[in-house]
Amino acid sequence: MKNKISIKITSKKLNMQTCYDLVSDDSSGGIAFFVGTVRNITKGKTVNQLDFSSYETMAEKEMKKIALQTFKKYDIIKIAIHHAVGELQIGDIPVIIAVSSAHRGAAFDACQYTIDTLKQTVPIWKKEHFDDGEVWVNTHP
Amino acid sequence: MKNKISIKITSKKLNMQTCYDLVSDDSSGGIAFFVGTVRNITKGKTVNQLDFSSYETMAEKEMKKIALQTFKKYDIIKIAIHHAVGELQIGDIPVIIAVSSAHRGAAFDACQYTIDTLKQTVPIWKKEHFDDGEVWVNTHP
Amino acid sequence: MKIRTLFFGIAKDIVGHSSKIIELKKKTTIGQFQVYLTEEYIDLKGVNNFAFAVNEEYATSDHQINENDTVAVIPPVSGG
Amino acid sequence: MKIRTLFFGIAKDIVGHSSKIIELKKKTTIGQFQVYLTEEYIDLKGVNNFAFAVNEEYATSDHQINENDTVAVIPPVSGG
Repeated sequence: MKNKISIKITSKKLNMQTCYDLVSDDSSGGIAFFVGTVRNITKGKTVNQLDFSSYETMAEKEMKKIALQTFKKYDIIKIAIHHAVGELQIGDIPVIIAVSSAHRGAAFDACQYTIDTLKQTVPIWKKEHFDDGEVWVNTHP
Repeated sequence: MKNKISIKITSKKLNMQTCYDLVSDDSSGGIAFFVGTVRNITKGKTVNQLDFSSYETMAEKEMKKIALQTFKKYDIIKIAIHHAVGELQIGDIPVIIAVSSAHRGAAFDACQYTIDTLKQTVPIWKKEHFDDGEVWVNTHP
Repeated sequence: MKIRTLFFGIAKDIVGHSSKIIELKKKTTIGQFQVYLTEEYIDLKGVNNFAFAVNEEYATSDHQINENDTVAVIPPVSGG
Repeated sequence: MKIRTLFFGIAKDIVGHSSKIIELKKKTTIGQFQVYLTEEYIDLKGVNNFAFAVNEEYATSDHQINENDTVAVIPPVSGG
């Protein structure tokens, strides 16, 4: 299983080609990706900058759990789950998920399951900076 | 609609970053990609090289039809459908589909619909070269 | 009636041309044209059902071909 | 009983530390620990339901905390 799962939390820029190379496989029929985008407007206000922070050791464990669950649920070949932390500028990529499978339906399903679950369980937090202050996303009713 | 749809058939290498830039949008919640992979084994035989050829003008029309259908069926923001033609080496990418949407579920569904339909309707043909000959994929029972 | 005919994929390999002007004596449907082609190029019979396009749009076998139409022979596609 | 407590996200901003050793007098569950923390740091009450992890695993409110455990306060996550 070791070279079938790539988990990364990094303060460097995420790279789609790196993820492609990690999950690409001779028996793959194709690769499904989810690539996060940083919006520059939240609720009508301009976001100047974003900070992502994580409970890194636990986040990696949770990401690995998701990867293992994904292998149980779907017929996939390899998966990469990479998340950026630190200061992100507008246009930077916070998350990339890449999944290869012999059957593209399974690749799509697994990719969607992974991002949905990551957003619910992985201890990573996003703070948005505006001209008039800053907000931890999701923290207030 | 013009700057929401990018259709390309090219003999140059396809580029994920180019597709990302084309569909990335301020209001996007994320981007779903499908990236084709060239297998180096078909039915147990080693593929040395692939040739993709197309009925280019019609293929572009069919790809545009798919893009427009996708906008009708799903709540998406932008779509890119890029296909390579000519001689591809193992490791080259034959097709990239990228879809942005405010809702990632719609992006995944639209991306999957697009690749499924492309494989059925777009006049592009793949020829595989082996040590002992060559085969037009799908042409014989 | 002159028809510009395009051959792609395996059809091009079988026929030996990518394009040919074919002269038809009478009004012809795509279905009749297919019969004509498979008689002329017997190896086309070995290919899985192929489709036709008239002026870059898929056409069914009852489609009537007109003077100066461009008819394309579309073997099973395998893009993606 | 000494508990290493980690604070993340908005909890870190409210508490003013990312990590603190907290001394507990008796056996404590996560639920009781949460009550203690919200009394100590009143602003934590304004935050949407936060979760806890014990030794890097999510823990429910009836989970018993043991000596030398690392307890993390996990505000609503917002990765992806």
